[in-house]
Amino acid sequence: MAGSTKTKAKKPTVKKPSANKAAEASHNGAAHAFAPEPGDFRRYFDSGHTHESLGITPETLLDMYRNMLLQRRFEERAAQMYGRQKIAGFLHLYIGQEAVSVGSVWGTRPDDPIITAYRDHGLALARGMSPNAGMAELYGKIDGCSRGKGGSMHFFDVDKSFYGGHGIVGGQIPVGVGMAFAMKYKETGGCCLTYFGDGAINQGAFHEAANLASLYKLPVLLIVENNEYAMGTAVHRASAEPDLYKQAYAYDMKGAIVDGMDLFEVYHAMQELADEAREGKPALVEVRTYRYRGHSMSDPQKYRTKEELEAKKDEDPILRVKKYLLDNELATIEKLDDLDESVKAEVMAAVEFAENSPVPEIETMYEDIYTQSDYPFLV
Amino acid sequence: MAGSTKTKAKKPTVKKPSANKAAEASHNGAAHAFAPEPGDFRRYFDSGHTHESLGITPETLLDMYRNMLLQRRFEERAAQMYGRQKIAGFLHLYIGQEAVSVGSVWGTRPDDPIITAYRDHGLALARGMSPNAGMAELYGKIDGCSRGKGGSMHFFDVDKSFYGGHGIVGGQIPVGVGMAFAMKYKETGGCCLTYFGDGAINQGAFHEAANLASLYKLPVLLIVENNEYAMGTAVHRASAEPDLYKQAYAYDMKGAIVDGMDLFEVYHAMQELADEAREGKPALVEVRTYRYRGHSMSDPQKYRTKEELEAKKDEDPILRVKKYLLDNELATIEKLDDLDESVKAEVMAAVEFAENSPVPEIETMYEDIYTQSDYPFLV
Amino acid sequence: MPELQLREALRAAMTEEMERDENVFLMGEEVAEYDGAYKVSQGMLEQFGAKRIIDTPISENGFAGLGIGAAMMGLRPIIEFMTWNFTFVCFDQIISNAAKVRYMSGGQVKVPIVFRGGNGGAGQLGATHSNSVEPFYANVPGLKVIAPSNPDDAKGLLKSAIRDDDPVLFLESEVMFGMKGEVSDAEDYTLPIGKARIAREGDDVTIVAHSKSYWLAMEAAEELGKQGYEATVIDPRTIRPFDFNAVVESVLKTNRLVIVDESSPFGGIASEVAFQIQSRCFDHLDAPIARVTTRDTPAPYAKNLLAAWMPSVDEVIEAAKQVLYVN
Amino acid sequence: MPELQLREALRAAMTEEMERDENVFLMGEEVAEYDGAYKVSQGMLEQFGAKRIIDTPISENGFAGLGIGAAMMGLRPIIEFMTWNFTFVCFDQIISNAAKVRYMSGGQVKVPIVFRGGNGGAGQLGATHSNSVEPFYANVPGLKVIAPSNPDDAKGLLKSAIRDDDPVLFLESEVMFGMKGEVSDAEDYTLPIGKARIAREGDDVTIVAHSKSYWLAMEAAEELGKQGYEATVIDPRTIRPFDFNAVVESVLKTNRLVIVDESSPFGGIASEVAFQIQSRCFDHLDAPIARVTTRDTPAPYAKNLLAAWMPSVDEVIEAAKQVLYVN
Ligand SMILES: Cc1ncc(C[n+]2csc(CCOP(=O)(O)OP(=O)(O)O)c2C)c(N)n1
Ligand SMILES: Cc1ncc(C[n+]2csc(CCOP(=O)(O)OP(=O)(O)O)c2C)c(N)n1
Ligand SMILES: [Mg+2]
Ligand SMILES: [Mg+2]
Repeated sequence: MAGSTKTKAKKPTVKKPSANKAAEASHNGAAHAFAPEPGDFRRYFDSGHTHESLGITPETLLDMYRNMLLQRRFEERAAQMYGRQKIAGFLHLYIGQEAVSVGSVWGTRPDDPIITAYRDHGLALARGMSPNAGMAELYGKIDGCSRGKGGSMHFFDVDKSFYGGHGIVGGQIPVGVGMAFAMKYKETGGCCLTYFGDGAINQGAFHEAANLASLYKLPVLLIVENNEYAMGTAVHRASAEPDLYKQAYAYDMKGAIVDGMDLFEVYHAMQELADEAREGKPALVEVRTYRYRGHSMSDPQKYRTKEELEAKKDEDPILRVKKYLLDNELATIEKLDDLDESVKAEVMAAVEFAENSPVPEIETMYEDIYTQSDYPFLV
Repeated sequence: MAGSTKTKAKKPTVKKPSANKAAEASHNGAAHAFAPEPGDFRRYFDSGHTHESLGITPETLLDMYRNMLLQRRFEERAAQMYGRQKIAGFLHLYIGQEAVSVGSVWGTRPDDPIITAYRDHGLALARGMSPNAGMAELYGKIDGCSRGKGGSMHFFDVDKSFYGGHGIVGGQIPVGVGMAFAMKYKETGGCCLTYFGDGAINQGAFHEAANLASLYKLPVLLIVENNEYAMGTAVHRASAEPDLYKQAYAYDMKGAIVDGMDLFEVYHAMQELADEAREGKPALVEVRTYRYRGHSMSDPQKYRTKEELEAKKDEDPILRVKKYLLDNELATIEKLDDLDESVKAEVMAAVEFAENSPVPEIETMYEDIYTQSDYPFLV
Repeated sequence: MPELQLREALRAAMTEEMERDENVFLMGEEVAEYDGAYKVSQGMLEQFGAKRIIDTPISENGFAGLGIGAAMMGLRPIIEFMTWNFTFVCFDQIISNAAKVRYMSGGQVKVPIVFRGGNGGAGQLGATHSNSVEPFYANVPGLKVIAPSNPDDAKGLLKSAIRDDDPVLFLESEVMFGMKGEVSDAEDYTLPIGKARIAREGDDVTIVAHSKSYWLAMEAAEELGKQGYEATVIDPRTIRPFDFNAVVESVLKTNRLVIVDESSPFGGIASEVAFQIQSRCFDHLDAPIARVTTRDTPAPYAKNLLAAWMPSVDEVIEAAKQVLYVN
Repeated sequence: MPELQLREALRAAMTEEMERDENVFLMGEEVAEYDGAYKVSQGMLEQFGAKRIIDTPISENGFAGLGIGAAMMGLRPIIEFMTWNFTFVCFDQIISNAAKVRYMSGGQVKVPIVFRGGNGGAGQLGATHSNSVEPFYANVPGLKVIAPSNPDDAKGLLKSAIRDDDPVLFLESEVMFGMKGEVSDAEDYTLPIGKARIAREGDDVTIVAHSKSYWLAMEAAEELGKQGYEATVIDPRTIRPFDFNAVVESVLKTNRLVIVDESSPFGGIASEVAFQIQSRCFDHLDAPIARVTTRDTPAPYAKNLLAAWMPSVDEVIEAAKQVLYVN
């Protein structure tokens, strides 16, 4: 690993900052001001992309649109079923952030592993998890994607390279870096997409993981989904530096900021940055997005105004793609309505599937802990 | 606290980075490059200070010199006594870093609290801990500064506002920030000097504490004593960005870099930065210094060459002050020799004191855990 | 005496102590503007202002350590953890600093801090969010650990904890925050740390249970009573130091002991109580000590699995009958 | 069989497994260029190169998590902690991820990782550096915990741990790294995880002791033998899962049990063994189970205090005599 070779080139640069500055020195701090090399920052906003400029076919764009819609409808229905007490525990909805999941999944490779926090339905569905398995998981049924053991916070679909669904804020970040480590070790050419929230960046785990990623030159994108709030706490009330991408500077890493309400920007950013990461240049990617719903199902949302929420809804990532499709005559309104109906039907089928799936047998409680089949549990 | 008011001014700045950049956009990443506002950085190197320019009297300078010498001789003797197995456990010597302790203690107020890691003898003695109490602690005697319970890694002298001496790398950083919090809460006007090593900056504790310090505008200096190594690991093998002061940028905090082999630079930097910190502007202060001895007593030091070590010895912070005193005729060589003798005598007296101090009574094992006097310990 | 929810009793304790001593402050995630994730601190920002009711970033290691430093300088912080599950990211601050700094300094500093928040299972929250942390923290010399079962004890003990000069870990229960009970409003209502409460007396069997499990024990005792077996139920209230004497006294009468403990079994509270009692009451035990704990697995999400995983009234009854040699 | 130091036996285990399986790698502070803080990995960088022997920053939470992620993707990491004391800063990664991710994924991932390093007291290192972490980790379903007492067991068990598909915590002893013993060099020398070793047989009393404490038990047993009392000494070797059956079998013969355990007493290994044995051997115990642990205080620095704080041969003899009702 780069971090452990004696030949690593990078050495501290300011040991003796240039010439004798005696003449300028004074008791006024300003005289000591100096400007080290600036960081490597990128922005992905207002680029004026079209599907053509990005090489996305109309069919693919419709697939992407459909998946965004699938996420939205899946969660709307889940919320309803939560109200009916079919689903319990925490339920964190991704609604509003669908451009992030779809843009990054379509912009990268199907086997680039993904790991995220508890707000995981969107990314799971983007990566191709069947809504049946997802809904059954929410119901705590045996056909759930995690056999009913994980619930909403722990969607897993390893066949689709989707590695959860993690409940401890920030805890998945070092794990994602480790997945990237494995890919470098095995030379698979993959890039691990590691997602976390704006609140999570304030965990020590982020700091340690980011440094390791850069030090070892790992193929990873550290993607902070800045949806403006961590529960009720706005970013600027939690981070002394609310421009989160700037933290990349601390690790000699690239920092990027991306319009997370714009599918094309996300797609383009992830494609470009993931390909650089594959070459051992990881990045911290701040995606500016917004969560339309409460933090979880019990959030009274007093921390923001109705006006703010309404204003944000004008940026709805799904409506923006819909408008693009119509404006560019890539689909008729009828076609899109049909598509919505088919998505709704798919989600209803998932509900049906979940309803009919059996609850896990009690003995399954002792399964999936150890690989050892005769582990002697205490009784 | 600033962090918890709705009116906090700082808001993310790059929500929509200026105008429509469509024209410039391309699939070439470079086109997205942008430069956010630069950070607030200072350097304290080669300023050409004199004792007069800093307002230090010759007497004070001699006191400072004497204290540096006291630290050196104390530790040389401690190492000898370790060899004779009078002292056990870990013994981490500060030799080479004395300009940091003396410069910062003299540059700040006597009641500005200090907290540091296990390499703590120098700062303790700079802050006025009696060598007797220090040596007796190393001996594990009841008259030790921590009643023989702490040993080398846990020197404490709360009367002198010296709060240890901590063994878990990075663990003292949040604690130091909390001490600063208390000073702000009580409006004492103090500034907490929180020291840690270049290795410690890679702990999550640093990240969380630094953000809290800046967010709450606490009177604290986060002082990283960069002595080039964490045990056998050179800084650039552990930190992706070996210019550690740059990490301040992540917290919208001032970052400073200081020549730690130069007493005047340290003095000046700490004075200036602590006074700004008192006003709610904390800083990350990277002090470039060097450890002449091994990490602890058992370190074969294969990670550096003899040449490197010899070259560094030319910068010996004590010799530099000695030369300054002589060059500027602030003291004669005889006077300095006498002073050295008196320091040696003081250290020998401390050894004598430690030898004669009783070992703690076994019952003291149960003291100093709870303030509750009748706590029912398990037996 | 007014009837209060557990959350209200906790709030009353904090409020009274903050009114009494301006060195007391409350810090944690969402405690201020959001009024508390579980509304324990509702209205406190308004009453005490942003200087003393302080929202934090999601930086448990940072603000736990901050609290410790503030306590070392003479403040009396109350640090709220959204739940104790999240203290695994700040385990070191609690173990290495809160518990040990007084010792390592030879008694020069004290750490009058209270860490508090919800503990244990709280519905279908899955494996990371259902830990009972007693076994981790009760092991550690230097800490005190309290886990009350009702609003009145919660108030009296939290007030004592805030006044205590040692670090106290206060384990609440998420699912009990809404539970109501009569709560003393006597001005200086404090309860002694380390004293058990004998909640029910009976000569046939002793059941020890704290926090949420206490209610299982009481329900089981009622049912056993109907079947002709009278149980003594002891709520230890404090886990460290543990009032073993109270259990010994009772077992000398009943000769039979069941411990209910929502922790994972290996080395949990039940194990320590069993060790102590077999040691001190060896000749008086008529049956092996039995325990009811969560299963020796991570917590599952599915409702039916979770129900089987948690201790239940039926299991307590069964354990009691086992030590009574009936069935 | 060659005679090896404990550190050499550990190195041999790692080296053989790395030669056997290229997915095995070693990562930790100072493991590569420095040759290991305690020289366990000496020469391994030279043999395997920087791709597989990897130095880290002082970021336990980061690299423990990194190891878990790498294991989830099919590698077999060995993560060295300089000592287990430093795992309190990465407690969450071990508890919430290593132990639980397989469960939460419904068995879709496995975590074939070994965490290893020095555990327990190691001379006058003070309170933060003298923790025995068994009570913390043995409580946690999802983990396996091993603590060998000699070089041969260390080699056989470490090889098994590296091959095991579950997360294994391997607790070594700093003060034993230099201890020598005969070590098998059979090509596929592995020992079963979860099987105790009966080190000495005697009919009068059973002594259970692992890791460093094992040697106290053996010395005490020798001395007791001289005084006419024959002890069975059981080295459990694995802490989780614990081979209670071996202890039960022995106690059925001796009817008396002493447990030596360097952990802090409250809810330590000794408590759990006591619970299990009083439960399973109730009618066969002729005396209360006794334990010898470190004192219920943080570790002091002073030599004389530390000696009194640690379990000693004398205390083991005394405990044995207590359960034998002699003197
Ligand atoms: C270590 C830890 N602390 C606290 C929590 C409780 N908690 C769950 S989600 C959350 C907010 C996280 O916000 P953010 O990272 O911005 O993600 P978002 O919910 O916006 O997707 C908190 C505080 C937790 N799960 N883990
Ligand atoms: C969390 C933690 N990990 C590892 C250690 C072991 N350790 C003690 S000192 C040290 C090196 C620290 O280096 P640095 O921070 O640069 O301080 P210096 O020794 O140079 O003063 C290490 C790895 C520890 N004490 N705590
Ligand atoms: Mg957020
Ligand atoms: Mg260093």
